[in-house]
Amino acid sequence: MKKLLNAPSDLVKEALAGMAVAHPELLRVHVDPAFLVRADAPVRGKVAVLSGGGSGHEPLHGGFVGRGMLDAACPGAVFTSPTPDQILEATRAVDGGAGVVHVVKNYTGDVMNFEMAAELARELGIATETVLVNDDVAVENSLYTAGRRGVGTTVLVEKICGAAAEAGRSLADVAALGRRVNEHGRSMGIALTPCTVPHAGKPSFELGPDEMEVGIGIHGEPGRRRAKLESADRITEMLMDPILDDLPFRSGKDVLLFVNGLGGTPLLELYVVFRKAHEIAAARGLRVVRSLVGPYITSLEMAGVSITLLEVDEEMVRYWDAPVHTAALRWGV
Amino acid sequence: MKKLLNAPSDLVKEALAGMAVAHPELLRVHVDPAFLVRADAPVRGKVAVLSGGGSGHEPLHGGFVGRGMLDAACPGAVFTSPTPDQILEATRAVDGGAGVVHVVKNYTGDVMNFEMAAELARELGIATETVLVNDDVAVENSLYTAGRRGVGTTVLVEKICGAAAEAGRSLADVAALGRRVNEHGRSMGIALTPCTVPHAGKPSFELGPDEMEVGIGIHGEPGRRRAKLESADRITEMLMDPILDDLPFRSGKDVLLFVNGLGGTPLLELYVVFRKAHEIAAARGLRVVRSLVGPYITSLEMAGVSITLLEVDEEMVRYWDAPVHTAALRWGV
Amino acid sequence: MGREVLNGDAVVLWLERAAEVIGENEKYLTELDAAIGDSDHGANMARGFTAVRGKLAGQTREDIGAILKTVGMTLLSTVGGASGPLYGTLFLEAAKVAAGKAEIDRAVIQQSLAAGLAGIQKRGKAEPLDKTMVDALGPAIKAFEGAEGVSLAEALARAAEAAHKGAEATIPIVARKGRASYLGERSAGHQDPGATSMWLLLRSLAEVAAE
Amino acid sequence: MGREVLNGDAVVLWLERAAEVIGENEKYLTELDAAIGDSDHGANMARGFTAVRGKLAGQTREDIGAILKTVGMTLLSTVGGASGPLYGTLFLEAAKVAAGKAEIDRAVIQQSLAAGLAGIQKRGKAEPLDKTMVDALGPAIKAFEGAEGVSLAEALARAAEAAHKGAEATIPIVARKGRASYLGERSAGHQDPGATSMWLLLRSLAEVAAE
Ligand SMILES: Nc1ncnc2c1ncn2[C@@H]1O[C@H](COP(=O)(O)OP(=O)(O)O)[C@@H](O)[C@H]1O
Ligand SMILES: Nc1ncnc2c1ncn2[C@@H]1O[C@H](COP(=O)(O)OP(=O)(O)O)[C@@H](O)[C@H]1O
Ligand SMILES: [Mg+2]
Ligand SMILES: [Mg+2]
Ligand SMILES: [Mg+2]
Ligand SMILES: [Mg+2]
Repeated sequence: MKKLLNAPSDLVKEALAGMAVAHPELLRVHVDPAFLVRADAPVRGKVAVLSGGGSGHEPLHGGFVGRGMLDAACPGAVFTSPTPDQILEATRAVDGGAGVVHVVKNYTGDVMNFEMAAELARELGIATETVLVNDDVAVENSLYTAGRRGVGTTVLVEKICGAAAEAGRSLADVAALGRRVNEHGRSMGIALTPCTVPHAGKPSFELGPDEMEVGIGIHGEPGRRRAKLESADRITEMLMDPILDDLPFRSGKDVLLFVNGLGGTPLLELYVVFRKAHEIAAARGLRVVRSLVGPYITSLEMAGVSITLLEVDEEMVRYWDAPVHTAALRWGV
Repeated sequence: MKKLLNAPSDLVKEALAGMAVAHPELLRVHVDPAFLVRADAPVRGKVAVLSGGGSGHEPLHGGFVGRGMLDAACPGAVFTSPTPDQILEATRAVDGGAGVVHVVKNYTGDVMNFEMAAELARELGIATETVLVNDDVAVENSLYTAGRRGVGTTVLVEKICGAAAEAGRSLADVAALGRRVNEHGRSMGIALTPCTVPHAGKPSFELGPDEMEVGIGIHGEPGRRRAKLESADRITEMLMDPILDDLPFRSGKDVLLFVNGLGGTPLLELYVVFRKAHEIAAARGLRVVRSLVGPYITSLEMAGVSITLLEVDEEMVRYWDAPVHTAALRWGV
Repeated sequence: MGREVLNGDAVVLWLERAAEVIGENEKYLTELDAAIGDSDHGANMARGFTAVRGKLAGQTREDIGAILKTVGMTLLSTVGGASGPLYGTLFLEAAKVAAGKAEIDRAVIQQSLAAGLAGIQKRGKAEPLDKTMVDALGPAIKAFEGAEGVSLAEALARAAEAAHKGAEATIPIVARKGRASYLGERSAGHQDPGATSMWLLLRSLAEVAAE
Repeated sequence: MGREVLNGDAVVLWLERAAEVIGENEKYLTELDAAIGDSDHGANMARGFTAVRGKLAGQTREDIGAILKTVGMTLLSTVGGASGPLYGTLFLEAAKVAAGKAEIDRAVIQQSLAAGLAGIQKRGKAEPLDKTMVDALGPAIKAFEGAEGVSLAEALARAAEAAHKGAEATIPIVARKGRASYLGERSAGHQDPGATSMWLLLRSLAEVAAE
């Protein structure tokens, strides 16, 4: 295992300490339990948006804390959901009296921990709403699974909900909008290499030099199936086709196209994929009105890519464009 | 070699095509010879700032094209300096009558190709100034080398010169400021893994599971020496000490601290390094007034980190803070 | 030898033993999780039981319910993932049954385990044969109930053995709950990590009862 | 057999041969560059000479200076890196010497090579024994000058052989120019890629002269 690391058990704590000194104008770090809140939290009268999950997906979620996006992020250990007390404390720290939206990726652990935190928050009189993200089309038969995983659409939900909250929308509105974004977003990913969880000390799985994992999640777990490595264009088709067919995305619609790096894949390659994904979307009659390219929801140093397509409406685009000031996404301010 | 790739010889061209469709509001791509210019180039009466170099360092330079930073970027093949005709055509495309600053990293190939381009531009009556970046303290004895390499400070020179140009400063002023930034910036890097140049098809060098390369450049070349892998804190010291001693950085000064990922290293680890670097800087009596953390000048998928420290004055900070709108750096707009 | 009731000291002894065993098996549990999950079950459980051990030091031993409640709260706030809320719930539900008791006998132990299982199933919605910790705890409780006319130690040993068999029986199953379910057919052929850690906990309990 | 003067056809033949040889040795040149550089010399030269081959198709052959100028401009605009401007300069300087000539004889070839070397050294500031292409071209020119009373083919063969020796002699040198110099002492023990490609070009020239 080759990492810039001290003790594996200190990794998340030390990274949070690094964020605290790197971005003092943006956020504050709470050590025990561990969470990040925007520097001016709680914002009186504003709905707060909170997310969290295992670490190892950076910049998600801590890199999205700040004005116009998340009020708080709760990082668990690497690939491990945060705990109810952590989520509860963060919820209390950002509640400005208008309630708190929990953006939760659909993993059993995340769902249960957030559920317990929400129950506890309710007992304290804090209103919460949960937006569950489950956009991964690789998980086909959700009857026989814990449902679809939450992947790339999470970033879009957080941005759009964050902007709506900033604009003064109500708890119910922000949550409804978040659910609408989730319903209109679809994702899928492939991995070219595994990643190594620091505690485990060795790669989560092994891949031959000409193999790839298709339908990968973001936790270093194997994908739905193993396949022969293909060209970038062919891989892009293998991801776009199931995405497009699933919603389905119909000709004439406006979309946001998000090509996400899983960590170890150079930006150069992401743009190669973006080019082909854009071509495929256009060929289906879609209008790519907004784009995002880069490593935003990662799986440590895994090489690979995921594609997210969101069918947008005017309100989503407006909130997408609204000012945001976080460590990883920033515009208009 | 596991990459998202079609033909290696198409990589740069296809990535540029991806950038063109991802960021139409920011930039335009010229195919042959290959270069990128900001969407509104040439800007009449404004000094233009142009940079270029081998590809494989993304987001450098193409990701920095846009308002407040670069007017043009000239990407060569992977790790290969661009050619004089490419640079000349880009220089012509962005010259708004006030001259063009070439930001050149100090590598023999870059220097010679930019030199020839500048000679050709002069023949066409375009005034150019060259800012040579040579900030790598790993190259100790510059008498016996081609001088120090240009690494992390390049990003800071491009941002600060870009802002000064945007503010209407003269060609001589922008160039002088760029040189001042270079003189006050120092960098050093280490690699935990090699990278693979697509054409070569295999890693540039081999490293044992507990080895690292110290004093690495950004072209996948081996470093100054090989050493045993150390903890993140120890590695940070190994980078910070030579940097601090070189300028030297004196107690009481204001600095910008830039922790750069070489490509394959997760953000989580970069923040661990940032934390320690900040601590070391503070212990030396430096005030970290600005920060940058992330993969901004990379070496394909190489795992590793470089640290850049810039002693800033009031003017540099002002131009650092000025609005910038590029694919990779954006604020204030 | 062996005990027919467990007092607070015995319960604490069990938890310390469990912490040790989980520590020894951290890599093993992580490897099981690597095959069909995300390589963290060992670290999660080790982190949780290290914290439990720390909490037990300052714990009075008169009220077994209180001990179990501390364990449940500690696991809840340190384990995370899917196993954190589930093991947390197991101990919190058991704590309710044992509340105020200085000793627990066979009947109370049985009720506690059953309450724990019910809590896990309520929280996690897993049915038997979904390839989860339920597949170790469920058979263990059945074996415990069925072990009439034997010592507590023997009954717990049979429960632990049933948990072991249950964990092994998860191998061919295609997971329908938790992270392993995302692998579809590929989850078959691997033993469930949570069922395995459940077995290890029950084995430690049987050992302590036998001493 | 062999030729004592080279006409435009011979020069084109040489360049086509050179393109072939560079193509065959692309991996080899890249491997040399991987050891002390950035793994691109093979790809750089192959890209350049593939472009040269493309340009030669439509090239008239009356004016050798014009042919060499096309080659120089093409290398300049396709090779990049350090070798692009240097090989570009070599051919552009040689083109000036051969300007307007339909045939070049031994004297002109010697002047062309010398002018090319001077151009390379002016542009790149390398001295002999800095571990660069100069260490192949320099000895080659000396051997060519010294090869009196032999055929052109033999003189060029000796030049190529001297270039080969010169390239090999770069192995122990610690680089002082170019990217390899960043390695310091670690650059010793490896043959310089640019000196090697220079040798390959000269060897092709000698072969064509011998036909
Ligand atoms: N819905 C569920 N009901 C019961 N047990 C479950 C459920 N989901 C997961 N588990 C158990 O949790 C174990 C995984 O725990 P762990 O690896 O710590 O968490 P995570 O899956 O979040 O990474 C599985 O092996 C399984 O036994
Ligand atoms: N200053 C110089 N003078 C002469 N030749 C040089 C000089 N610098 C580099 N070279 C030659 O260029 C070769 C490397 O070329 P190449 O790999 O194509 O470019 P780069 O070094 O920019 O990657 C070296 O092997 C060396 O022979
Ligand atoms: Mg987990
Ligand atoms: Mg190069
Ligand atoms: Mg797990
Ligand atoms: Mg090279």
